[in-house]
Amino acid sequence: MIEAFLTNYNYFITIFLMSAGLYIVVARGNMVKKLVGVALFQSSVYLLYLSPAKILGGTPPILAEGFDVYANPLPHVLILTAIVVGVATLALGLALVVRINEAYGTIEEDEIFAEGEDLQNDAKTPRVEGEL
Amino acid sequence: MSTAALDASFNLIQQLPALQVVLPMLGSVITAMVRKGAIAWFVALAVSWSMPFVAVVLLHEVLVHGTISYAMGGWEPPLGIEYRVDAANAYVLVIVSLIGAVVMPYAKRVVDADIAQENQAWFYTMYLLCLCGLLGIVITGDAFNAFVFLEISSLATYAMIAMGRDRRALVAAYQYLIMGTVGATLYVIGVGILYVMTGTLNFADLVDRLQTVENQRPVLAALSFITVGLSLKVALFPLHKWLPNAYAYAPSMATVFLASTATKVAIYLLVRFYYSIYGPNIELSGYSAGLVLVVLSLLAMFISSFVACFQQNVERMLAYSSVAQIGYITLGISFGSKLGLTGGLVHLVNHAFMKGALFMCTGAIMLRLGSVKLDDLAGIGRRMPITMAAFTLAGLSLIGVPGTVGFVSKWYLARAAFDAGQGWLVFAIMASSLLAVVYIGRIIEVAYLREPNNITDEFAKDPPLSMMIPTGILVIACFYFGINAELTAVTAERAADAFFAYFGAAGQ
Amino acid sequence: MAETLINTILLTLLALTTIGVVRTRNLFSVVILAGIYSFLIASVMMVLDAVDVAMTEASVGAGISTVLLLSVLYLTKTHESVPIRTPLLPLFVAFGVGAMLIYGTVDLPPFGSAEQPINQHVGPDYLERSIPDTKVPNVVTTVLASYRGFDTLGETAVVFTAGIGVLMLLRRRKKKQDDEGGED
Amino acid sequence: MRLDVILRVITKLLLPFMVMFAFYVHFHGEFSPGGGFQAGVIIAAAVVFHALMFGLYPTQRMLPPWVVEMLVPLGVFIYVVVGIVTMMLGENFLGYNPLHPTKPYYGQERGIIWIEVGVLVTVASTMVAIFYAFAGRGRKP
Amino acid sequence: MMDLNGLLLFTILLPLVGALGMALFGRYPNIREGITLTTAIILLLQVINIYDYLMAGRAPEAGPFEVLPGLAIHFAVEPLGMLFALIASTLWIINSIYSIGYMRGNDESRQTQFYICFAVSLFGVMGIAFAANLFTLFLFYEVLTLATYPLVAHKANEEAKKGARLYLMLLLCTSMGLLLPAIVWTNALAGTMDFTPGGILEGNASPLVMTVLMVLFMFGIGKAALMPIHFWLPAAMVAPTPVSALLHAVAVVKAGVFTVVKVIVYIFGIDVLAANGAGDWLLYAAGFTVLVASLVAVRQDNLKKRLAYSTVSQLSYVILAAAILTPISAIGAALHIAAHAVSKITLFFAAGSIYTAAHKTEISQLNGIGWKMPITMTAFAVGAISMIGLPPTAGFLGKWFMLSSAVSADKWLAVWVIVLSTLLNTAYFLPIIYRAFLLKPDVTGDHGEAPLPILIAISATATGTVLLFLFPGVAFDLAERMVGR
Repeated sequence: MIEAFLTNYNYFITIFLMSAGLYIVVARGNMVKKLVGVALFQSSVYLLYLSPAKILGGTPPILAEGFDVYANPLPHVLILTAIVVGVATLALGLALVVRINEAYGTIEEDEIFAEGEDLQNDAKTPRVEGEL
Repeated sequence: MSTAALDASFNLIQQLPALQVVLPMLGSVITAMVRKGAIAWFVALAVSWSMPFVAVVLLHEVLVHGTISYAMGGWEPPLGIEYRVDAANAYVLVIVSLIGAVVMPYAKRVVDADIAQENQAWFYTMYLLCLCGLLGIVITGDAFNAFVFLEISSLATYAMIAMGRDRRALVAAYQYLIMGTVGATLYVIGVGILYVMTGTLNFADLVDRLQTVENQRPVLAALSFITVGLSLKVALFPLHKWLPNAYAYAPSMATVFLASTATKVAIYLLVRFYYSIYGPNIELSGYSAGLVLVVLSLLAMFISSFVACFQQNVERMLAYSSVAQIGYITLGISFGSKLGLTGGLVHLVNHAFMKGALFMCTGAIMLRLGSVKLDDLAGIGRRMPITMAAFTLAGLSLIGVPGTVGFVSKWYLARAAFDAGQGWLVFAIMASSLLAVVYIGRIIEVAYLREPNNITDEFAKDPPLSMMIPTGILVIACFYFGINAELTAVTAERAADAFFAYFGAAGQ
Repeated sequence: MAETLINTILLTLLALTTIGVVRTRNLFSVVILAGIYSFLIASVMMVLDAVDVAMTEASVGAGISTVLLLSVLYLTKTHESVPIRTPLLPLFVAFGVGAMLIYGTVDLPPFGSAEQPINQHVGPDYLERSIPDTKVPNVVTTVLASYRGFDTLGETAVVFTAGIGVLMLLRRRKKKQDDEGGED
Repeated sequence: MRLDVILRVITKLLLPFMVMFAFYVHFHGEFSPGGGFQAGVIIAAAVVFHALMFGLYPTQRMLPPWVVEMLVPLGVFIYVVVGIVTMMLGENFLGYNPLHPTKPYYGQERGIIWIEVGVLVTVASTMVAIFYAFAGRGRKP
Repeated sequence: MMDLNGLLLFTILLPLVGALGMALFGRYPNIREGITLTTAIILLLQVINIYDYLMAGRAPEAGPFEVLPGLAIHFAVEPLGMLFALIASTLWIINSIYSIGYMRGNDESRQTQFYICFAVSLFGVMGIAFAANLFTLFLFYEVLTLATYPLVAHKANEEAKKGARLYLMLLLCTSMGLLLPAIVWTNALAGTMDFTPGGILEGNASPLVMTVLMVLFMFGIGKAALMPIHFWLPAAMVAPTPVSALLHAVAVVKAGVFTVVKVIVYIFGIDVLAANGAGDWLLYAAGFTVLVASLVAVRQDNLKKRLAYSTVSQLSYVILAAAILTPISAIGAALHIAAHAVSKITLFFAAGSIYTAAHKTEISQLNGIGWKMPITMTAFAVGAISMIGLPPTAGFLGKWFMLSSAVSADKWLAVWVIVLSTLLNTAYFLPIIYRAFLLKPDVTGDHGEAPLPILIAISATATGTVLLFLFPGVAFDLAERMVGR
């Protein structure tokens, strides 16, 4: 029983991290916090890919004499890409946050929508100046 | 090495699949290096105009010689990344690249108006990257590669939207970024589970190995993750929240381009998974997904159209109508029959035509009046006659008046509904298109039957030719393919066949 | 067994850090916790024999991301206010996804076994062919740069896109060119 | 102030080694963990380090923004060009074998080195550019 | 027969070409209206030309032009359509003359738009008349709907907008919500949509399905104004008189009943319906409409409103006749289409000329107006008599055939309906004539006759009403050919 639990421990933690990240994304109104949540959510996916690649008693996939059991390299590559994508998204998101902060003076979604800034109606709003 | 050797060794036709994606990427790099808006525009134009030729040749090759498989880096498929072109994605490639080609000439003026001087070149870079990403998603035969290009197009999209003239564009872009990233990540989770279960990422390979997987539960979970993830990108009904703001506040050019391509590509990928990859194990995907999809599509068709009727901002109105139209497409897909899928695919291209035209018109109005609020449109029917005429015609086709592409789509969907023994759906389809009458009618009435106000009097006049001609082309397409739908319909049928035949094609 | 043990411990720490991130409202501590989180996950990756990934995660997750986040906090504000909406929907979403994942993953192959499909089907081919094909012992590099080189091109393009995007949004303009955007 | 001086001196001494380490990580990537991406990040880190020590302006004098903005696309450009060259040589896109007339695996090695250079350039310059952008945002003119 | 196909296509497209011309010369009223008239005249000549070919047994045909596999635009000439085309093209000339007088007399705004939309509607009419399958019919049916919307909204004030909105929504809702599904269903059942004598549904659909389809069709064809979807007709009364004439006499409602007859004759097939009784309910629906509409008409004081309701009831005559399901009754229906066209247009012209000359809209204001506007009111009297159905006017023919067929088919309900409604017609037309000629004029306003073009037009139609009774040859011929005698 405990054995079965341990064998799937990685997956359980992965799932926990995902749920937590997603929770932050949906529940929090602070834009930076949201982005952190997204980052958590994404990085939890890394484990989902990497855990199966591990072979107990194996070594990293760098070929050398004396080793014959190597971890599966493919997931590593995929996750390398995923990490890069993640940080790229984060950077863009943060840039948006900075601009929003300059345009609205806040990074709390609640406040932005509270200040009559519902995206629905088309009340005339000052344009975003290039030099903000 | 000598040019003779080059000619000997370099076979263009063979390399087309790669070029389809590499050229836009190269173009984006060049536009980013020359920092002059005008030159960048020219580069983008050249690339965008070369794309349709590539796509059409590919489509022709496929229709004549069958599926093309292109091994990236020369590594045979399961090992390397494969570009697999069949009628289905060649069809979508043609749509996307054609729209890109039509949009480009239009872009010059609106970008000059919307985007700050020193950002224009970069804006075209973003556009080209977005194009590259979309084409990459469509053409690839590898689940993870699709994700990478999905991200390219998404990031470029966020940046483009954020360039909108209104500060709300920033918030819209941010919200889209969050939802889009979550969607993409969910997709990756799904792919990950699939990969763990089958050990491969190649579509064709997946099809084969999914047969051998005896424990189906994770596979189902994977499908549901992929569905939800992509639905976020498709803006399928309850997950459409990001779309109206994004379209309403993005720069006109971005709106035109995205409205007629982005969601389509996501739909293609979804269909690819449902029909091609899970298709053979249809007892999996067909179990209740069809029903769910029908319900969601109907909700989209009605609720979104209904909401559209109450919008004051015309671009928001059209955006909501886009959500509704996506409902039509998914409805066609949900029948699970060839006729339905064909209907969905036909509407894919038809909707691209009409929404493209409509948003081009609103873009022109935005250019002249700096606003697309309904009340500001009073009486422009006589101040911008050609623009509003185009708008009216495209609107008619959105309503689905016979003789327009909209009718062709509805006809297919209706026939598919009858063949699926669900005649009642026909009434639903027609009823929701009557809602389109309401919201298009509102605009027409204001534009033609109200007296123009002083702003309109002063500024409203038809946009330059460079914008009217592309609009005209799309409008003409709306009617030509409504009177003679042979081309679109037959191609769409072949595409539908291809979706179903993927399993068979996977072997060879 | 030792590997499993370390693995387990690290993962537990991860979970705890995450809880910290969720609960903290001071954004500085959130960022720091996120950095710790990245280091932990990097070390988990070490345990999982994904050295390249670990290196990248350490430099990117703990390095760049933290720097970016801190600079943004410097530009904006450091404390998060309490959201007004009820956390019911978020909880539902989170648990829904979690449940779906559990449903999907309990039947995944057991951890660390060599018999599962991914260690049978494509993966081994890379290990066998890397040397004869390319004479490069680091298989990750081979796959990254050659077998799936096109993914890497895409990845580079993503970085490129993000870079230009950020520049478009944040780069200061020369005073002389004023933007003509808007109504004309 | 003295502490400051010490820091700067140390930095000056340290930076070359950071860059060297970066290149080690890069070119040794075939035999040990690491590659263009990690190397790029390290180089970027070195620049950021410099900026933190000496302030943004000196760094930008050393490495002007427009250069960085040129380098960002350059990396991708190199990468794509490698692919196109392989096309010209009759192989598929990014098929490195023909890069060496006789021995395909040398071709592979060359190809890998070159595209890694591309990755390095883009990653490093992008990171620096982003850092510049954020840092430049701080000072209200 | 390439030349013949060319002829047919040219005839159908002619109004569109005219519309283009008007758009080009919109700035010069005289040229513009010259174009209108010439187009109308050429059109009539063309139609007569086609008529000769039809009589010579060489019915021209154009297409099919395939839109999709199994969905084609296809034109062919058949007697009923020929009749409709003849009526429409003839009345267009007269109506154009009248419009010129009217529009200039009340110097209306946006006249170019008016003439263009008018021409486009004629294009729609020609398409409907010569449609060879349901899809083509539907296509031009919608063209007609959309082209008439701007005409109804022409005055562009709130009332006009409201009326136009109701007009458009009602017609589109019915056509898209009921008619189109019916068409798709028919296609799904029969695999074809061509109009074929004897119908296409026999053997493909159970009586129940046929009944459902019948309901969809009959209420789907909103232009036929079968109660309770008749509201759009009174609502559309806000339009200028020439438009009302177009709606009531030339094009729209005619298109409606024409479609009804076509569907009953060529899709269901008279004999089939008579056999399985899928259409029996129609008799009651039509009868109900006839009587109720007449009753409502009696209680209207606004002249045009009264005429509108009279139209509703007269239309249901045609439907009633068709629903009797005997060849004779079908002939009666065809003849009544023609008769109602000429007489109703006369009545509307009269109303219009009263409005133009005296600016009066209510019946209670018309005391003694007959002596001030003798020509107008005489014409009005002729039209009214024809509507009541007394010789020597065209109205008599149609009613006669209906009555006799109803008797011979012993559909006594129909007989009673016709008799009763005739009385009601008398009840709402006679008082007007009585007021106009026998009551002494009230002092308000001193005015003479309407402008000359109006008078020409109105006398022309009035004479036509009588002539159609004296020489019904053409109409009769066509009607008989329709039922294949």
